Amino acid sequence: MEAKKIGCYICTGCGIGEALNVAALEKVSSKEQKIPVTRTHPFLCGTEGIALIRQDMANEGVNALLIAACSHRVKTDEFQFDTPLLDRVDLRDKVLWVQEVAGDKTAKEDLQMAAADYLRMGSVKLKKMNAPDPFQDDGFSKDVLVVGGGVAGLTAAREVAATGYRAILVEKSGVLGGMVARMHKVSPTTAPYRVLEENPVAGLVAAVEGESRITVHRNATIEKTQGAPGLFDVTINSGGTVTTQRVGSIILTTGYNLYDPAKLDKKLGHGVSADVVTSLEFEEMAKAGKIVRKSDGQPAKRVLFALCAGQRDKNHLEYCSAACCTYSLKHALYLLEQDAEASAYVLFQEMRTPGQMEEFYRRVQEEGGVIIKGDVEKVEKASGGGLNVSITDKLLRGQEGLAVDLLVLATGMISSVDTVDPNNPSPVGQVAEEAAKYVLNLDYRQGRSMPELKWGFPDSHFICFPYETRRTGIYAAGPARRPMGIAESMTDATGAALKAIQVVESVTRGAAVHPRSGDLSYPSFRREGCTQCKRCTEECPFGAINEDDKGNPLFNPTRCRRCGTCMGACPQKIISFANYSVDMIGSMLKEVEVPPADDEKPRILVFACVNDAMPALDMVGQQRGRLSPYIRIIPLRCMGSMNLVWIADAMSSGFDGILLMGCRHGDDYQCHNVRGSALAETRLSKVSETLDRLQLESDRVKMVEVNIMDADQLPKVINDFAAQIASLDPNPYKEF
Amino acid sequence: MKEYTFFPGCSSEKGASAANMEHSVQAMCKMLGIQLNEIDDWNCCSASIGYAGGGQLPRLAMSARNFALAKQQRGTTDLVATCAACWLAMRETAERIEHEPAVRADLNTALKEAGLSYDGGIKTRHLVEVLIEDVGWEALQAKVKKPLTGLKVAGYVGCQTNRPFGIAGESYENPLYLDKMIEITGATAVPYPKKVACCGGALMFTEMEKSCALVRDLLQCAVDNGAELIVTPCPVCQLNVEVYQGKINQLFGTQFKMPVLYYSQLFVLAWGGSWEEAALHQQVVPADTLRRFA
Amino acid sequence: MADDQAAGQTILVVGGGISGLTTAVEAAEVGYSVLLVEREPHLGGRVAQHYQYFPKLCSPSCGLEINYQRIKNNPRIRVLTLAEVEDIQGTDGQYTVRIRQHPRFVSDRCTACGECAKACTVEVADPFNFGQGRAKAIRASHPMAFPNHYFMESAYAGSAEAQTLVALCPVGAIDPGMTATVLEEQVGSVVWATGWQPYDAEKIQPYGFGRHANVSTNMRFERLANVFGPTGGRLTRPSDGKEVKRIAFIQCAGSRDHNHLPYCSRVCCLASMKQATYVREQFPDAQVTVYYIDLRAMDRYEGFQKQVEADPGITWIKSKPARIDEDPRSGDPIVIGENTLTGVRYADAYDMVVLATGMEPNSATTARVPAKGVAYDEYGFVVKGGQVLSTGCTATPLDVAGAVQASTAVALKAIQAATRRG
Amino acid sequence: MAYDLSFARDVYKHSEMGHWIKMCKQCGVCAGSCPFGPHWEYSPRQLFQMVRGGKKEEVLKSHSMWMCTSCYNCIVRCPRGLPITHIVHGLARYASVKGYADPDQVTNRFATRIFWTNIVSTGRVGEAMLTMRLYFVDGLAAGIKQGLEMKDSALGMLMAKRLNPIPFRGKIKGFAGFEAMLAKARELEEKREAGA
Repeated sequence: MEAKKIGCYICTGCGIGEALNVAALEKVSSKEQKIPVTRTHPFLCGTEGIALIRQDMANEGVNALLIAACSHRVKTDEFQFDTPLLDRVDLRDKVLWVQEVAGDKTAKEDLQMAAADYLRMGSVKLKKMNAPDPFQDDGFSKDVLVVGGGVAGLTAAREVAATGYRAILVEKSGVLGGMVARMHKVSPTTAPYRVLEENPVAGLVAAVEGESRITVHRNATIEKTQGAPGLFDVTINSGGTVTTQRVGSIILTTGYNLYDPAKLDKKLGHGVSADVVTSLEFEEMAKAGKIVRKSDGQPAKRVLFALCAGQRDKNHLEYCSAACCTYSLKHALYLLEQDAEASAYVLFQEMRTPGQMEEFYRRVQEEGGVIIKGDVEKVEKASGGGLNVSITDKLLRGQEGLAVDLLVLATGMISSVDTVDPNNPSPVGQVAEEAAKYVLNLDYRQGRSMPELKWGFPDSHFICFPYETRRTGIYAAGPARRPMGIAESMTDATGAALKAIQVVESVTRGAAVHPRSGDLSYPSFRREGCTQCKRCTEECPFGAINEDDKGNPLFNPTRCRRCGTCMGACPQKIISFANYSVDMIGSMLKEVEVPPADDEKPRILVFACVNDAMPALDMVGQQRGRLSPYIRIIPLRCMGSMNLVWIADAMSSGFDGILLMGCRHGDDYQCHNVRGSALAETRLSKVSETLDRLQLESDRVKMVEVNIMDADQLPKVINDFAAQIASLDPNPYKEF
Repeated sequence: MKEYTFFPGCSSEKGASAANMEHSVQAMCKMLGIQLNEIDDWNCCSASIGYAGGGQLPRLAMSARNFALAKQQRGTTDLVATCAACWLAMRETAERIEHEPAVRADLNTALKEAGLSYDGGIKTRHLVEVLIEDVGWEALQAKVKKPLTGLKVAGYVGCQTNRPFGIAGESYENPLYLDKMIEITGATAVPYPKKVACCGGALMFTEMEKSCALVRDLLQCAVDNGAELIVTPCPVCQLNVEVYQGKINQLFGTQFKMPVLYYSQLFVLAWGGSWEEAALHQQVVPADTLRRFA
Repeated sequence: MADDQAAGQTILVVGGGISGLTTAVEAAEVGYSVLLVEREPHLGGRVAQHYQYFPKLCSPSCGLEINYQRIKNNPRIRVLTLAEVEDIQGTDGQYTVRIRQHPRFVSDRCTACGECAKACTVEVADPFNFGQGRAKAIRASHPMAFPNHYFMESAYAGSAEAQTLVALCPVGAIDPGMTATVLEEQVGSVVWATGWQPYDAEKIQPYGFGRHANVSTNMRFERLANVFGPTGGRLTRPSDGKEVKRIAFIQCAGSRDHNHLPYCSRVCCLASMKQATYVREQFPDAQVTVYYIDLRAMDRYEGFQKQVEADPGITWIKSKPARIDEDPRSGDPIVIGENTLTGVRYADAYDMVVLATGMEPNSATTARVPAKGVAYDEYGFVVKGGQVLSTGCTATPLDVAGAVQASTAVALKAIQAATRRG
Repeated sequence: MAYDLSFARDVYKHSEMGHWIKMCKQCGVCAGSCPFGPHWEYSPRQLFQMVRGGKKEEVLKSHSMWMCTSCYNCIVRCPRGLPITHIVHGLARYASVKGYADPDQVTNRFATRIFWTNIVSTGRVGEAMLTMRLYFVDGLAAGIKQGLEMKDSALGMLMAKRLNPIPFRGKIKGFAGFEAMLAKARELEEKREAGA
């Protein structure tokens, strides 16, 4: 690789030239930092400025660029060059726009000092930065494994194949189609949203079986999943025959289990009579052709469909299964289509027919379906067959009795992925051995299961990035991911197919997937320095690092999301990226010129998460908010990458205080790497030891949660901290 | 001279409760060069409570006969009504004849007994719509000779002129045409939040105290907003709000003395018509406040 | 991409809201080229106007920021703002589209330094805030706007003052003489993601929006809560600036209503629950009332409902209010109706009433698909079966997660369509 | 047992616009819209659920349906497009025809007997006769009392020439045909009400 030659380009536009002594900055670059090419330009992002940089790259051999202008978040199109070695020094948004430009001599001095420090930090950063060498492997596979052969799985396999990739479909039973195969028809998915549609399973099975790019394994389970995206080795036990297949990514479409009706409250009557059935049993009856009283085979004329059976209930499933209202309306229609004179009662708590399904709700009422808001209170066998059901009728406001032939309980969906309902450790009909509880049996140091977000469902960012799980390259879809109906499952499976294809295309290029999509760097470590403390393997939010027998980390670069949590965790400072390292950040902060205590210019180091805190700081600038001139901001990939050694380094370098700005953690975390900011907080709780050792007050270091929209509050947060630091004695280490 | 086939309705008959409306409407139309050709031998529209004694077919048959006569006598396509209840009953009948073939067939079986038939085709219009659409705002404005400057009027649209059909292009909750008519005469339309509230309708006959409570609110709201008089297009509203004021004062200890006029009366006066032409002599609560314009 | 398929086909994504952004980014990160066309000056669509997302009560800007970063880092995505697709001809694999690029009057030399806005004396009712508050005639829509370039109102561009800004701009980015241009592009597939507009609350006459000053809507309220909104995030009412401490939310304002939008807009219940938290957080002594027909917090959102329901400061009344009157003295809106669970009639006065207005697809009104053979349902949503793919709230009312899910799926369908030949 | 649908189905079939009752989703907008709302024992919404719930006696004996002022607020606001005014009128008529309606309910008495008789006896409303019949429906004494109470109003109307002092009016010219038409309509209606 050719030698690094840095060019430093200082923009004097947007008021920078007027507010700062640019010549002095040039000197910092060329003389102090020994940057071989240092230039200024009045409008660097304009055509002429860009041309200037390109010329130097072409003629001067400049191959690493330090662009001292505005925030790294703006003018990104313009400042795009054919080199991975580029850093932006933000003189405008985070210096000029947040400090007094037209102030007195002291203010001017502070402004200049800040600009110079940022230039120094940028120079060091670029010096420490190396071009990432994308991870490659000869054995990459782009095939997609689909686990679960229900509607979602069949759809996923079909869509993967339709895009030109090979799919392997693994189904634990002998037949494809899953739950939906047991159903009669499906609710309307298309305009005018009034007509029941044919069950899609037959069509999907035919499509999958007729597709040469899809291999189907029936009666098959996954005994083990090893490896990483692009390099998964999956051991499939297919009816006793065990094979290992290499695949690039995995889609989990194992569907749902129904909540065990035996666990329902007694008052719902399950078990009182054969005429109390679950909605799935009712589906099967409709599919078989005749809706009858189970107890005696007499035609069912009056049926009560009770919604939310064991759902939205803290003693059972706390959540709503999303699809049951529409399912139950469909069931009412089955009955009314069989016999227009029949009585179909839909007993609801909240009728949830979102979107165009409202029209289906109307249709069922039009056909004579009767809606009742209330709860089942008691179920008894009636003397002449059928049931007497007592209900609380919230609209008639009283207790009412209904004589019905069948009571159909809409029981809820439980994720089938590893974790089971907390209230219901063994799912319906499954008394499984330990291994069977895990769908994939991941050979991951952090365990065999898929980490769950809530209530057993395995995604990680269900608003903005709903497909992301904490196991890179493994995407859940359909009700395995969250409760959903059939049409939505098919859409969901298609989306998961996209993600599965996207991850193989990315990792085979050596690129990261969300949230640092396209990042070509990945962590490496210096084996000889490792003390086998296992912090990196335990803390990685994505379980990317395995261990060997001795406890040494085994990195899986294609599982890695490049957050740097491992780097932050490592007490030995031996984990680094080509363009991001403990040494790099440590060197940056040491480059800040700390004035002597007598100057009464404290220095506060701010570590800011690049995802939320940095944009928020930019907005402070846009709003021309005022920040203490004593802060020096270093962006971090994620708070998870914060290494405690930097705290010690900063303190021993004479910083008076350190403010860490990470994302919200806890249940409603906003950390894009799920646990980064939480881990940083935990690490920081131990920092007082460090400070004690240095005989410093522990409140010199503070971590705050920053939301991207906190621009209005940030000045107060920062300035209050600065004031608090100013009230302490100067850091005694300044003098050393 | 523009001609329209006209359905006056029972309350517009001589000596009936809306005789003042009829009188002023005729005067107004004359001033506009409009001739209203009354259907010969029309019958009651069955009004808003005819449903109870009549059920649907006899009730609808009443309007069907009027349609049949109008068609037979005038070959007409437009039929103009001034009474809200008549207009509504006819529009409902027309709608059901158009959309329900069984109703249409049954009605014709019944009409046959009277030697009539009707298969639809007549558009029932409110006289207000004729004024707005055929005469036009500018022409209405141009006729003003004695602007009622300074007069503060609450425009009370009521229910049946407004729902469920309403004057074309107007909203259910805030129809604006009546205020516009008031403003055209030179008077000021005061804000009147009760402009589409109910006066009790036919239930004034049977549930007088309950209805009077509604009317009290209507009157109070007009007073609160500084109105000197109320103007309405509806004969039921006019009757209930005007004639029961004595009863209301007695029931609620109020002292209302609010004149209640038809829009037609206001127009006639502003267009230079006499007190009598405007039928202002036929008010139960005298509209003395208008003397200054007469 | 798989070896047996042609690479390099471009996917046209129309609409730069969360659905369009997601479609564009997901397809591009597989390796396909994307042309993203947005009608407004900036990306982000409706979500950018929101203060927080349910159920995490976090800022939409957080997720948008990542998506913008993904666009900035991905040379395969080309973004056109202030642009509209006028015509689409062809079939999967080979479409010719005509795009009108409206003038921005500010070139991409703009550094968003703000000097022009400082000098500009003309203000307009701020459309980003739904007309609440004023905005300069040259500006960025909001502080997080991306692309981070200003634009000028076209009505202002003809003014003499606009000319004076030309010389004032330190980088020469302003050009009031800019005119519209028309581009023709070849693309392999088209995804329509033009999103939704809030249903016009004035049409819901009994609720008096437009007549009663203190009757607002959910989207207007989002802007009110936002620190960059017209009140700097203070929840005050329009008539007199009084703090909003007694507030009612009316669900299904327009939705599930045969007179308006017959379908359910899906998100409004959750949005009102979320907005109830805004009020309760800002004013711990505030009383919130939610009038609803059915509370629709599907699947795991149920947890959010439970969380909000646990707040004793929020009252839930199962009732579709009949109308809203206004107290002439205080300006308080008075909500009138029947509590269907008790049968009791109410007439309750509030400082402010927020109508949870529903979603009307833009494809029904201002963003019809200019192509033959497009399948719409009776509400104007673009449904499956036609020439052009649709996603997000162009296909059905969705929450953000649902829109992202659908848009990830449609990215794959768009790839398949783009690589399909005739 | 509740929710026996035989009553509901009869209403759906034989009460005017009764089939719309199926479509109510119980939002309550009708109840809040009604100017006489507070005087209804059961709001329209409640009546509809009671019909579906098989509460025949309670519904048909209720005075609620007779409280409709025909203001049409409920119709224009109903999100499901139910013609509520007409449904309520239909239920009143149904209750009356089926013999459940309280004959002494004032509106029932006035609407089914006095008003209808008044209009069909001549072809047009005789307002004076109508008023008289209304006042004297409870007998002579009550009539005189009521008449006296309202004498100021009546006097005003008389003075304004808006009340005819002679309560008798002539029949319309085509009365024979009118009567025959109504008889036929009644016959068809009764067939319908009887469930043919």
